[in-house]
Formats: sequence, structure tokens, C-alpha cells
Amino acid sequence: MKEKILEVDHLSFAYDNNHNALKDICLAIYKQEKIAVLGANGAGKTTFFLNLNGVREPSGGEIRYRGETVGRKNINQLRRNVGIVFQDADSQIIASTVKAEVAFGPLNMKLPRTEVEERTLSAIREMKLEDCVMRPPHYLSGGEKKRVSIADILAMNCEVMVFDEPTASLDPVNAEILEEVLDKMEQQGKTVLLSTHDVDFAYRFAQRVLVFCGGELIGDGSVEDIFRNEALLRKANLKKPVLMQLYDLLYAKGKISEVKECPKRISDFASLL
Amino acid sequence: MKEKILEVDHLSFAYDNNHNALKDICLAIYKQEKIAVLGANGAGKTTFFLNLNGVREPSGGEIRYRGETVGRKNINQLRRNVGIVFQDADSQIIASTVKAEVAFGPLNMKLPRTEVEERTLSAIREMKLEDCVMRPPHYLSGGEKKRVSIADILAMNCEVMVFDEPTASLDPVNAEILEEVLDKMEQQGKTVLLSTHDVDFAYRFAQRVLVFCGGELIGDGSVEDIFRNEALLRKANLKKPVLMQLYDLLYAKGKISEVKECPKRISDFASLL
Amino acid sequence: MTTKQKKLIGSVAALSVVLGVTPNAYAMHIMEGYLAPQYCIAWGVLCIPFLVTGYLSINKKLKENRKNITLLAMAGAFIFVISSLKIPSVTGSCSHMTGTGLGAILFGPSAVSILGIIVLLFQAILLAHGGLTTLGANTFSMAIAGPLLSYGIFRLCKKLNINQYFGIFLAAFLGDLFTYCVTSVQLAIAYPSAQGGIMASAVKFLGVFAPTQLPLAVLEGILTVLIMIALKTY
Amino acid sequence: MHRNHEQITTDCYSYLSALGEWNTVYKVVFSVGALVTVIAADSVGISAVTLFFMMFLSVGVGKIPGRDYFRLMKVPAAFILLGGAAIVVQFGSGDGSLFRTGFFWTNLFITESSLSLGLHVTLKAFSAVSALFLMTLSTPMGEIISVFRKIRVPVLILELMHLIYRYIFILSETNQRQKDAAGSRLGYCDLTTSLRTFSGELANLLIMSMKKAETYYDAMEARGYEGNALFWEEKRPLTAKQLLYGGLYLAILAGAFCLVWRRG
Repeated sequence: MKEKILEVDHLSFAYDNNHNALKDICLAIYKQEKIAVLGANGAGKTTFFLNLNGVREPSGGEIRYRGETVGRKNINQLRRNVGIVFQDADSQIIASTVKAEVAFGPLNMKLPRTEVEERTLSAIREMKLEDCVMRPPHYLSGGEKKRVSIADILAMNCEVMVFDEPTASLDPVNAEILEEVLDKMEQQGKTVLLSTHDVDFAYRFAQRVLVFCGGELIGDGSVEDIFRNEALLRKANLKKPVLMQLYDLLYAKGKISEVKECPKRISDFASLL
Repeated sequence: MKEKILEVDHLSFAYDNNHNALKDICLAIYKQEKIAVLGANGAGKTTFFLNLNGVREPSGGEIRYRGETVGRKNINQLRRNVGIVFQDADSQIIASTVKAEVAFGPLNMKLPRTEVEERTLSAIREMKLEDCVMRPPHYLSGGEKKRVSIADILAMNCEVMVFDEPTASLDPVNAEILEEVLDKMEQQGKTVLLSTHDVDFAYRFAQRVLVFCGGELIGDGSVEDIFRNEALLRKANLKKPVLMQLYDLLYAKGKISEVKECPKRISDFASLL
Repeated sequence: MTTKQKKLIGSVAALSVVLGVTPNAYAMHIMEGYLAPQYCIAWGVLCIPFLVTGYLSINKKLKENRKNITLLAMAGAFIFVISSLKIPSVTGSCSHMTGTGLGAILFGPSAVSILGIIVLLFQAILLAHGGLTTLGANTFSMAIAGPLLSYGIFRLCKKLNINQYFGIFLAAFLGDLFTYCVTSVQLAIAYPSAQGGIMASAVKFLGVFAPTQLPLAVLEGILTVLIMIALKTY
Repeated sequence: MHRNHEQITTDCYSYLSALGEWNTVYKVVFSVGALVTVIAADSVGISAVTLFFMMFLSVGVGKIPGRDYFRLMKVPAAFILLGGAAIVVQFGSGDGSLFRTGFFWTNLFITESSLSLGLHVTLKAFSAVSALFLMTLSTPMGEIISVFRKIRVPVLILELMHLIYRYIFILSETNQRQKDAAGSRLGYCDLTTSLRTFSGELANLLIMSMKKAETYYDAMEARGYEGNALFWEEKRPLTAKQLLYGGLYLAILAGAFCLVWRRG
């Protein structure tokens, strides 16, 4: 049994206007899990992330971090350990140079100066931003800004990393860098949650899938379970991943052997044919 | 031979700082073409579109609309006939209700009031926005805003429709609506240019592909030609569409019959296997 | 044509040449180096009570809800941006709004004093408009006097039940005009005429800046009304 | 450096200047010190010396392209020329003037003293601007704010400055997109339409920015902001070479003072 990091217990959240953004969410997140969060815009994914990090306070239910209920007192512990990369990099970037920007998180965690600098430079290196260290964010390209926003959170060295639609409008070069970062996180034993509209990407990346619909968690299971559940997919307006559709087609035609787990990359198909 | 609508003749464009954003672009756009424009962020796609519509003035070369060179005098004709749906719907919005917003273009074209109203309402109907006619666009959801931004251009009834990364961060429901609109445009005989990072989408949608890299047009050809050109794909950092990769794999293994054109949808595969 | 008229036309032509040469007609920022130290200090000191009031009101707003910090900063950035945008014109000359009237109506005069001094500082640093030593004088005219008058007129018109948009126009127009008058007086105090003293000098400064500032004040009034109409429908 | 923000003229140079390495406090003291010297000394000699020395520092040492430097100097020119004209031209009876002409019921005239005052003030203004440019063309805003922190400006103001600086660029980028989008829909086809479009853009910009403010706050809080933002400040050592330039300026100033003083 893996270490349980976060427990979300009957979590509800309502905005001021009484419109329920999250209804009675129950789940647990374990160490090293790779979770894709799917659902239409407005289904509650972002609100869920903000609750997970403690920026929003649940209106009902609670969140437990390593067994401890999160309240006003220990909320900073949660924020330090769950980092969110926001969808819109511009809304996250506040400092006037890349270095100052990446240092913002560690600095506000009140770490010693040398450690702040060390973490900052290492995150900058990891995101291949060495050329822009002293440049202001407004002279960066969209892809560079996105990478800065990821470096921001890397420098905080959080246990759980949350990415809110990281793939939206990334060009191929930056998408590749993102996938590298995700791989590295797996090696470092981090827990990753990632929301996306790209089912093919989710299928390739995740072990587990959460499906939100109208503020409710309507699906929580392994990739195979979720994407085989036609009724669920229809309800959440999701498509089956292309590779899965293809596997099914090839299998129906008797062109491919049966496997326990559907192949996740094209290269995996070659050996099965 | 199809009607030639736009001719781009040795077009160059430089921003103030002398950094060339577009270098010596030559191409012609014909009636009813469906063109996908690929390339990394900053490769010049958006600048190209802005030149095509006349919002930016070429620093070198020229654009001809139906044989006529575009200059200061007839620039409004170009703007009337080439409509751009911008990537960021928020910054496209200018009016305070959906109706006024959609009417903005036709009003500036100085059309008679009844025609403005007619076009506005028909564009609103087409984008399934009947429920939001009198609502302020800023309070709509992301997908609805995107639809408003498309309705904006539909109401102008342009001959050439340009979509700047329409698929970025669209959820499945709205992506479907977008595909419906694109289909309808084909039926109406419109010319469509569309930039995207999603090669699978481009492969499905387009007949012709333009590839930009560092301000230069490095590829211009049919979908098959471009995606079969490995050197070009590598240079522009593009991947081969999944379905093409799969077809190649199946063909190499002798599991699929040879076809002139690679299948574009999964359902097309079934008959070939 | 009398010689007087000739001379008048000549001087107008000379002015337009000067205006044509100068690419940007910004609002009235007193440039760096224009004021002697005693005036820099005096105008700065005069601002202090207003700035302290503004600071306290902002501080209170933030105590109520910490989240107001990003709203306030957005308001400040918005004022900066509208003052740096070229107003569309047919003649090709560029002019810029001051945003004082709009700022005062939208965010209140006390917040605008603090946001205003930051914006003026940024204009000096980022746009080379105004200056550090003249910051006190500019803050007094553009972030305190102008907005206070605008806000006063806006409230007065509301109380008197004058047509709302006419009130907004008056507020923005007169606020802009007042700023220009205050600046002219500030310059006149620093550079009194040999004959006629400060009064005569003020008339000169008013006259010399009138061709750019009067149309700008009218435009500012019209644009402020248009923006408020667009905002009202939300 | 980038196509956006063309209206924000000096910012990009502060990230490019070779003087960026200089110790921030020293640079600000140098620049403001020269500025105060110019306006306090109120002397043609000091103004001229400072103007040339500051140009030498920014262009010669800081490697700001000379053409760009003069383009930036033109920005305050409108005010300086008009203000100068107002000082030079007097009205009244106009006795003992160099040049006099009738103007309505009075005379416009120029005297020797008014002319020399006008030229003097103009030179002083350009000189002061050059001193200001030493700082603004070589010091990124974040570092200027760090100097304000050192002189005990309230934290709240510092934080507002940091955020406003960042948001200025976000809003101006957004406005550039708005302008393109509106232009492509013929929003700038004539003057009345242009004014309507312009105000529509601004109203929308305001609404957009107010709506985004909450997300921006969330993002700050998610990174450990607790109502007192800390920003990274680079440590820039003060070197002998930097001090040398300061010493050189002081020596030249002293020389100029001596000359002025001896002449009486």
C-alpha cells in the first residue's frame, strides 16, 4: 500500500452566489500517483485544485494532509506541499525578472537566501531558461512564460504538483519540454495531478483518471476503467483515446493479440501486430 | 482551375526593432481551400494573418486581393473580405452585449440597419448563442466567449475566414461546435485558414498545409506531401499525425491494403483492414 | 487683413509648427529640472497630507479584504495604460488622456492620490515624462487637485440631478482643465515675468499650452463619457 | 527587444545596459545626486558638464545606441520647447527689449535676460533629464523599487509598485490584441467609429483586468504569499571602476565650480 498524502473527505465548495462549484467530493491521493483530471470547462477542476492547495476554504467537508485535518492554522503547510501551475502563465507571474519570479515562492517560504538562490537556479536550469535569467517576463514568448510558471513551482519543491491545463496552446517544442518535466517528476517520486482536454495526452500520461461533471466527481479509476466506461464518457462528453479506439478496431478484426493493458504509444503497437 | 482570391507576393514584415517577423512569403490562396497553418509559437503565423487582413502593413512585397494590389485606399475591402477569429476571445470583445458585439463588424461596414440586425441574429443562431443575446459577453463561459468571437466574424460574411488557434483550451463540447462550423463553411464555399499546434486536427481538417518557421514559409503543399516530408517535419519540430503513423505501421506489417490517400478518421480504417 | 490678424495667424502657425515638430502631446507633466529645489520641496510637502489620507484609506480597504491589493494594482496599471495610449485622430498628431477624471470617478479621489503618485513616478521612469524632482508638483496637479475637482463636480452633478453623462463630461473636462491651470500656475510661480510677475507669467504658460490642452480636455471629457457608458451596460 | 510595448520607451534599455551590473544604490545616488546638483547649482556650466558626462555614461559606457538615446531625449522636448518659449517671450510695455511686436492690446517682446533665462532653463532641463536617464536606462524597475525599500517606503506602496509594474505590461499587451482585433473588424475606419472603438476597448480592458485580479491574487497566495510579498533582490557589488566614474564626475564638477566661482 502506498503512502496516502491527501484525503479529500466530502468536500463541498460554493462561491458567494450560492452556485455550488464542488459537491461532496471524496477521494484519496497517494504518493507517486499520476492523475489526469478531465471534464468540461466549468466542471469544477480549477476550483478543486484551489481547494487542494488551500487557496480556497471548503464550505463543507475537509481535506486531510498526511492524516492531519487542514484548518486555518496549518494551511501554510498545505500550500507549501501542493504547488499549482496555473493555466494562464501571465496570471501567475508577478516579479520583474525571471530570477526574481522563480525565487518568489521559496523566498516567501522564508528559506535562507543561499537555499533560495540554489533552488531558483536549479529550477531555471531544469526548465531550460538559462538565457532569460535576468530578463523581464514581458519580453518572453508565450512558451517561455509557461516554462517560467512551471519553474516557479519546481523551485518550491512541492510534494504534490498540480498542472491546470498545461497543454493548452503549447507548441510542439514546449510540449516536449513539458513531457520531459513530467517524466523527471515521476523519477523524483512526486505526485502529479494534471487537468487537460486532450484525452490522448491523458491516456499516455496518467495511471488514474478523475472525471468531473457539474461540480461532481463522476468517475475515479484507472485509465483502462474510465476509458472503457462508455456511459461515463458520454455523460462527461469525452472521447475515447485514439489509440484505444484503434486497438479495439484491430482486435475486433483479429489483427492484434489480446493484452491486459491497451498499448499507450504507437511504438508499443509494433510488437503486438 | 479554382478562383484565386489572395496573392501574397514576396511579403516581408518587420516590427520597429528591425527583427524580421516575416521574410519573403509567396503564396496564393484559392476559393474554397481549407488550409492549416502550422509552426511553433513566434514562427510568424499570427503576424501573417494580420498582414492578410490588412491590420499590419507589409514592410516589403505586396498582397493582391482578386488581382488588385492592396494599398491604403482599398484596405477596407480586404478587411471586409478576410475575417480573423483571434486566439484570445476576451480581447476581441469590444461591446457590452452579445448582440452589440456581433453587430460591431457589420455596423462598421456601414450596412443598412435591417441587414445588420439580420446578419447579427443569424450569426448568433448559428453559434447557438440565442440564450445570451442581451448578456454582457464578459460574463459568459470560456466556450461561449469563443463562440461569440466566431459569430463576430460570421456576421461580417467574409469570403476568407481565418482562425488563429481555435482549438487551444476548447473543451470537447465546444470543439465539436467548432468542427460543425468548419463543416458548414465548407458547404458555404468559404475559404478557411486555421492555425493550430494539433497536427491530428490539422490532418483531419485541411487539404493544404503551410508550415512557418522563424518567419519563413518553409512548407506549402498538400497534407500528404507535407506530412510525408520527414526533413521538413523535423525542421519545424512537428510530429506526424497519429493516424498516419498507424497506417504506416500497419502497412509495413502487411495488415492493411495500400491506398492513395491515408485514412483521415478511425472509421475509415475499418474498411481497409 | 490687419497686421494684428497677420501676427495672430503667424503665431498660431508657429505654434502648430512647434506642435508638429514635437511628436507627442502628453498631458501637462512638468519636466525634470524645471523647478528649483525650494519649489520641488514645497510642492512635495503640500502633497503629504493628501497622500497620508490616501494611504490610510487604502490601508483600511486592505485590512477589510487583503484581496483588494490586486484590484488596486490593476486600477493603477489601468490609469497608467490609458495615459500612455494614443487617442485616435485623423491629423496624425498624437495626444494622450490623463485619466485623472476617470480614475477619480471610478476609484475615488483618495485611492487615486496614491495610485497617481506611483503612476507619475512610473511615467517619469518608463516614459521619460515628468521627473523625480518635479514629482511633488506633478502629483499635486495631476493626482490631487485634478481628481479632487473631478470627483467634487461628479458628486455635485449627481446631487443636483444633472444629466449623469453631462456630469461625467463636466467632471473629466474640468478636472483636466484644472490640472492644466494648476500646472501653469506652478510654472508661473517658478518663473515670474519681469513685468507683471506671477499673474502675467501664468497667462503666458496658459496661452502657450492652450492649443494642446484645450482640445485634449474636451476629448478627455468625451472619451470619459463614452467609457462610462460602455461600463454602465455591464 | 520585443514588438509589444512600443509606447513604454525606456524600459527595455534597463535590461540591456552595460551599467546593469553596477551597484544599484550607488547608481541611484549617482543619478539623483547629479540631478539635484544640476537644479541646485542652477549654472550653465554645471548643466553643460553634467549633460555631456551623463551622455558619456549612458551611451559610451552603458552602450545604449546613440540614436535611441537622442530619440528618447526628444520625448520631453515638447514640454521643454513650449515651456522655454513661455519663458523667453514676455508681454507688457517691453522697454529695452531685443525684439518687440504688437499683440492685441499689448506687446510681445524678448529681452536679453529672458532669452538667456529661457536658454538656461532649457539646457538645465535637458541636463536633468540626462541625469535621470542614467538611472532609468540602466536600472530595471524591480531594482529601483528595492532602493525605495531601503529608504523605508511603506511595504504596501512597494507591493503596489511591483504589481502595477507587472500589470502595466499585461494590460498593454492585451490592449495591443484588442486594437488588432477591432481594427480587423473595421473599428478604426473613421474618426467617430475610432473614438467609439477606443473607449469600448478601454471599458473592456478595465472589466477584464478587474475580473482577472482575483485569479492573480489566488496565484500569489498559492505560492505562499501571506500579505507581505518578498521579492528577490540581486546583490551587486560596488567596484573600484564604478567609484572611479563617480570620482571623475566629482572632479569635473569641482573644476566647473572653480571656474564659475572665479568668474564671479
